[in-house]
Amino acid sequence: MQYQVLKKSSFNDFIASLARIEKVVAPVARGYNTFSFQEVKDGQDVAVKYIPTILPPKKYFFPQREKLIEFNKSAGTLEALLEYEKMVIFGVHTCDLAGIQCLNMVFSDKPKDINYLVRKNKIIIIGLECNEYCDQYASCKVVDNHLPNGGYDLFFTELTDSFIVHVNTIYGDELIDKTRLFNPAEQIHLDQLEAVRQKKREIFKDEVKVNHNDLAKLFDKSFDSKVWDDLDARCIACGNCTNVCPSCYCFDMLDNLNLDLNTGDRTRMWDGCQNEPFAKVAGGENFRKTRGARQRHRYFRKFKYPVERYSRYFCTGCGRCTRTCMAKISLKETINALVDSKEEKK
Amino acid sequence: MSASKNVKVNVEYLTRVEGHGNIVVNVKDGKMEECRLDIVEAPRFFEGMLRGRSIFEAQHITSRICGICACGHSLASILAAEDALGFTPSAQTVKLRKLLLHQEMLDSHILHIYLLVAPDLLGVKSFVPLIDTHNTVVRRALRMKKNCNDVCDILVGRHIHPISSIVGGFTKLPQPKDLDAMLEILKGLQPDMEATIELLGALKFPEFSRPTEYVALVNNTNEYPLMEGELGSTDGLKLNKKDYRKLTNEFVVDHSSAKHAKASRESYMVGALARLNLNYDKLHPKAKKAAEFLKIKPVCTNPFLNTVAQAVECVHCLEDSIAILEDFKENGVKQEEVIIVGLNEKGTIPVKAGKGVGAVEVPRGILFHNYEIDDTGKIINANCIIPTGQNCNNIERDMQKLVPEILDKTEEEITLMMEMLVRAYDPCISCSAHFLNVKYVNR
Amino acid sequence: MKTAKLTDSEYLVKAGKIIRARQMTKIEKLFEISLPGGESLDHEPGQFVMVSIPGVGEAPLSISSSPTKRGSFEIVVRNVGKVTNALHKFDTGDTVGIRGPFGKGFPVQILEGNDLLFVAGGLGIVPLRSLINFVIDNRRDFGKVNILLGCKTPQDMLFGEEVDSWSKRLDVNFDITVDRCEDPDYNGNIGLITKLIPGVTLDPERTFAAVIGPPIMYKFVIIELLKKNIPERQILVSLERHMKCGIGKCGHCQIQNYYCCKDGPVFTYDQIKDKKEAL
Amino acid sequence: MSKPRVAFFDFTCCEGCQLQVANFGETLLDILNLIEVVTFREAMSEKSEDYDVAIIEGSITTEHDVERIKHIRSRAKVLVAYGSCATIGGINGMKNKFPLDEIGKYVYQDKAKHFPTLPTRAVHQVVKVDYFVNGCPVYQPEFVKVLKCILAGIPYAVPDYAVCVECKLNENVCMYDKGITCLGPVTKAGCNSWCINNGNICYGCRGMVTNPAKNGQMDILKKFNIALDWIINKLDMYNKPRELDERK
Ligand SMILES: Cc1cc2nc3c(=O)[nH]c(=O)nc-3n(C[C@H](O)[C@H](O)[C@H](O)COP(=O)(O)OP(=O)(O)OC[C@H]3O[C@@H](n4cnc5c(N)ncnc54)[C@H](O)[C@@H]3O)c2cc1C
Ligand code: SF4
Ligand code: SF4
Ligand code: SF4
Repeated sequence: MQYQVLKKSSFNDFIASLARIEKVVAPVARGYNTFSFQEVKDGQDVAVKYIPTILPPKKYFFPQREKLIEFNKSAGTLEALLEYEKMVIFGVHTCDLAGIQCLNMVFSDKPKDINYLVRKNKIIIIGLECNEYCDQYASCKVVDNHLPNGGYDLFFTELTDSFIVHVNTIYGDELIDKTRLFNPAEQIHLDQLEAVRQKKREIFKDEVKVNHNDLAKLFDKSFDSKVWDDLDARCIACGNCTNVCPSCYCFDMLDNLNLDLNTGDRTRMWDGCQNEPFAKVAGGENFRKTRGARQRHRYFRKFKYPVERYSRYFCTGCGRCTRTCMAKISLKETINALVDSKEEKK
Repeated sequence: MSASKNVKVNVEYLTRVEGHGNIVVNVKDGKMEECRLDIVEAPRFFEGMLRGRSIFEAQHITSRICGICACGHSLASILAAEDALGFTPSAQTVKLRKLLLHQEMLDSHILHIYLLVAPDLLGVKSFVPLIDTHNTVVRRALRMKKNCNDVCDILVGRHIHPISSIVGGFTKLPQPKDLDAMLEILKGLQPDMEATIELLGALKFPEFSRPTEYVALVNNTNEYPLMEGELGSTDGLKLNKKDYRKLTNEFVVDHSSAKHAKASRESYMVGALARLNLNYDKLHPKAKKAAEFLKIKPVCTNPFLNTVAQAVECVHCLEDSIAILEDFKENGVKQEEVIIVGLNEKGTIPVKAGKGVGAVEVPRGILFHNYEIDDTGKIINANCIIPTGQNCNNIERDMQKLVPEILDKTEEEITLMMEMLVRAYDPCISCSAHFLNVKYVNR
Repeated sequence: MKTAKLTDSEYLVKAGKIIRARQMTKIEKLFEISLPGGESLDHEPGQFVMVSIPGVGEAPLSISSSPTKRGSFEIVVRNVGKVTNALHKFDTGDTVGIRGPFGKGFPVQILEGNDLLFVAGGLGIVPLRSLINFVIDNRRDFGKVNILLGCKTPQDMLFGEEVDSWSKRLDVNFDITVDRCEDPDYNGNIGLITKLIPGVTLDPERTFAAVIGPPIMYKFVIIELLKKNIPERQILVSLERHMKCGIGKCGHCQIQNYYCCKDGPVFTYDQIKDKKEAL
Repeated sequence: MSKPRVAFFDFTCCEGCQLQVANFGETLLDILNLIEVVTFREAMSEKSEDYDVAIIEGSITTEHDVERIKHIRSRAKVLVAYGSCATIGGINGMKNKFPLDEIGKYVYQDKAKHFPTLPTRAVHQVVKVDYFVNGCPVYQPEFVKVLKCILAGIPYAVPDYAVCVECKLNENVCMYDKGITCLGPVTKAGCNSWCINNGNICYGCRGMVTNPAKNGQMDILKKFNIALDWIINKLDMYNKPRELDERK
């Protein structure tokens, strides 16, 4: 059965029974209109209405800090290891689903990153539809991510008094079976779903002055735009934008030696292109010395370079970078400024 | 023979105390010509630096006066600031602050007893040789200190320069799992505490007595007063904390190195021994039992036994901490009381011009912070009176009484006795130097 | 959290044994390394390896020896930071971790049958040497060979004897210049390496230039080469970037849409001339 | 390898950083397996003039300090600046905002002349420093890291990116979202965003990143309804002596 229905009144039971089967993580309110994915035990803990979390669910697939190697010098051993955890992620918005799809591409590109790929296979993803805009920063329509486009096991859409659930994989199907709270969807549910989608087509508008198909082309001509000079003056290089981005995957490698000066590990840790030392090499040369050049690189890594390599935008439209930016550098405004400055030149 | 003896003691860089001090004793033909404690700490000018800053920053800055009693300075600063602002903290906040102060007391006393005093009584120069000879003792000491630290980490982020305790309350409140974790640590500390009392019972402290005036916070509740109450003394003095200057009564003596303090008599003592002498009845029953075991009772006039009084207080603080935590466990922590003030950007705390005094019993005795602020919350004047500053005078008088009593000993033994005496007060010289008018001795 | 052992992780290293170590200058040290069981590294000239010391870290280092040298390979390490500093303390008999070889090296098949112009500045000789020696060892497969070297002072010249032997070969045109020299007896060239290029006679149609040096050198050398009409796709450069993984993931080495570690480090000028971040 | 002989020296400071060592608990014994502490005035009476590694706590504020630090430098193979006071001048640097004789008089009145003082300087502003352990107080895990670098004889680089980076990795709710200003964006990381993890703001104790966007930061701070001199105060709490570097 492709579509199932869960009564809203059964939602708490659903999460609770999931939690009995597996570790469940879901968006949880943190105050000040912020949310984060955290372990939950009951539906009451879950913020079903939420705006994108501080960190995307990326942290479960590609953790902030991850041991890759353990060694023992005197024994002469060095082993590669994988840290993983089985879990169910509930409540992934379409933007974050797209983010996970981006990472899938990067890490299965040869040579494959086994750590990521194995860990990903242990995680069941339950998507959750946004029936309306999260907030003014969201720009999922810019990159056409406002509607589901795969990448989940189950996908929840909120209807009046129930959730209609798209079952996409056998893992999703198993959860439906195990929790025993679902009923097959009826035509009325499907109609309601269609109504939701129809309404979404109306409210979600291209939020910028350029159609998403033409975005990459816009960047073809924007490398020398003075828009970057403006960002250079405003950006303070706190690195927030890259750290919260669901499709950023840059990392650093760090060795730790234990106090016995014998055993230790090699760990990878998130890194970001906005950080001053990121592109610095020995000899002092910094290939992206200015904050403006680094911001430009960030935009190009979302809208241009991945299009050439993976044929998709790496911006998911979640709006996190804008939401978190100290200097209130706005993705949508930047794109519009690029459009404007191009027109000026003409 | 002692009558014609010449003794010259010049301890430069007194070790195992906080801060820099020198002891100078000069006896010529049996006659004492000089006997002083010099403070040679580089001045840091905290009170001066505070001027022009926001009252909401005072706590952060003054915590940096002293790494050992950082929590104490922070609390005294907070109380003074709240007094000046006319802000009354919640009952929960007060209780959490008491818990914090208890950890400070425990941590500092343990450090003093084990790492600073014990080596003297065991005849070695530091705890390092004890690693080999008394490994279990050293391990216990480090473990106990670590335990207090871990509790502070959970409660306020760290022990040295606490993070989450600020004017108005706490920026982070313990969660149920935190309460459990703290309780587990503190209960685990109980056997080590018993062993500590036993160890102290076996050590021999020098015999010496010099009655003086003992000053501490007093109140009329059943609680051993550490943060609330007025100033009292064994000579019957009673003062509101706002009038602390009448107590500290600083005066400058020409020949002396420090601006000294006197209350009813020529000098007074603050600290664990003073507190025990004044508030013995309010100690936790287990602490009283420890006191009985260690044979210390009020009014004890041997300053060397300050260390013993500290041990008794350790028991009290440990047991009271456990009681506070159990109470929180039963009644819960109101998470909605969490507060974040920053520079008061959001006007969380109403600001008005005013003056305020904070008086807190920190490990070494009563500590005063006093601020005057304008109607924007800017500090106009600041004054801090540190326990060791108050004790300085008393220490010198003890030294002056002690030297003639031990003139038959070798110069080396005399030196050690003098060092031990000063150390018994657990002086925090770097603090005191900043706030009392001390003669700067060029090193 | 569970942990499992991985046998196919890209981050596993092979134990490289240092079979020879030689301090070349104050800050440069050469290591000859062999892999377990005499396994061949199988590299192309111009590739690099990730060399690691457990507890210290990893660093990308060019393979300096030619693939024609079997059974072991050589690297030259300049002491600039954490890993390189620790490596300098290593000696014959010590073991280092090796991953790789990584990256695209010089397109040897394409070069075969053509004339070659080598331009190396400073430490650039380290990676270029792998190609030079490869060409010399297969001399008959290549046309005319020109070698131009530049370094700060005569004392900074790496591989002195080897360079000497190149200069003495009749089938190689060789020239060298130094930035400055205090030795009054020195009678060689003084000045930038760019000055040597105009004097070389070459047939631009069939010449491939391989250029490696400090970032600043490329711009000026390439201008000279273009003046000589060498086609853009026949100018080869090797770029250096900060690298952490070596396999096109960590993002540090990105030059616009290229990953220096995967798409490079050897690029044709044609590939990068429009990449403003490249040179 | 014989254990390196390590000496701790305190200059103008609160000695909290030294105390961080005592707070290691039993880990301290593991550390003492690796090094031989020959001078640690706060906890030991032994002292020695023969040491390999000198760990310096506190800033340089008197002529005597200058003499003494030069002497120590001349004897030590490795010199470590330890804590904010030593690495960046720290809290003591706030003094530099005032004319020295004025602040002396304020605190010590007519006795001020007994307290000769110099503008507060960080250790590297007087002698060469080999290792920096920033923070007020130092973050123990970082100290251990540096210690291991010292033992291995390899350099240690203090992270030169913002505290925000670590703060985000820890998924804290940003102080700016709470309406409070925070110095994380201009402060060097390495403390694992210690203060923000505990609900407070970053005060900048690890010193500014090498290339702070001072104007951008001022812009942001100014958006909050607070007077400019308080913002400057805030930036100067730990970082005032930095201007002595800039002038150089
Ligand atoms: C393809 C390639 C080939 C190279 N070949 C050689 C060679 O043959 N011989 C040689 O001596 N050096 C070579 N390098 C440079 C060498 O990798 C760096 O000097 C080394 O990684 C610095 O590591 P470290 O731990 O010693 O320095 P660190 O202590 O980490 O840092 C010192 C400085 O080096 C920079 N740096 C750190 N990591 C890297 C990195 N991975 N790449 C570049 N800069 C870095 C830092 O930003 C800092 O400015 C090569 C680099 C690349 C990318
Ligand atoms: S840096 Fe801070 S904790 Fe360390 S000594 Fe200075 S004031 Fe104390
Ligand atoms: S709380 Fe402070 S350190 Fe954290 S992200 Fe916000 S500004 Fe940066
Ligand atoms: S968060 Fe800021 S103030 Fe706190 S320890 Fe880190 S650098 Fe220092």
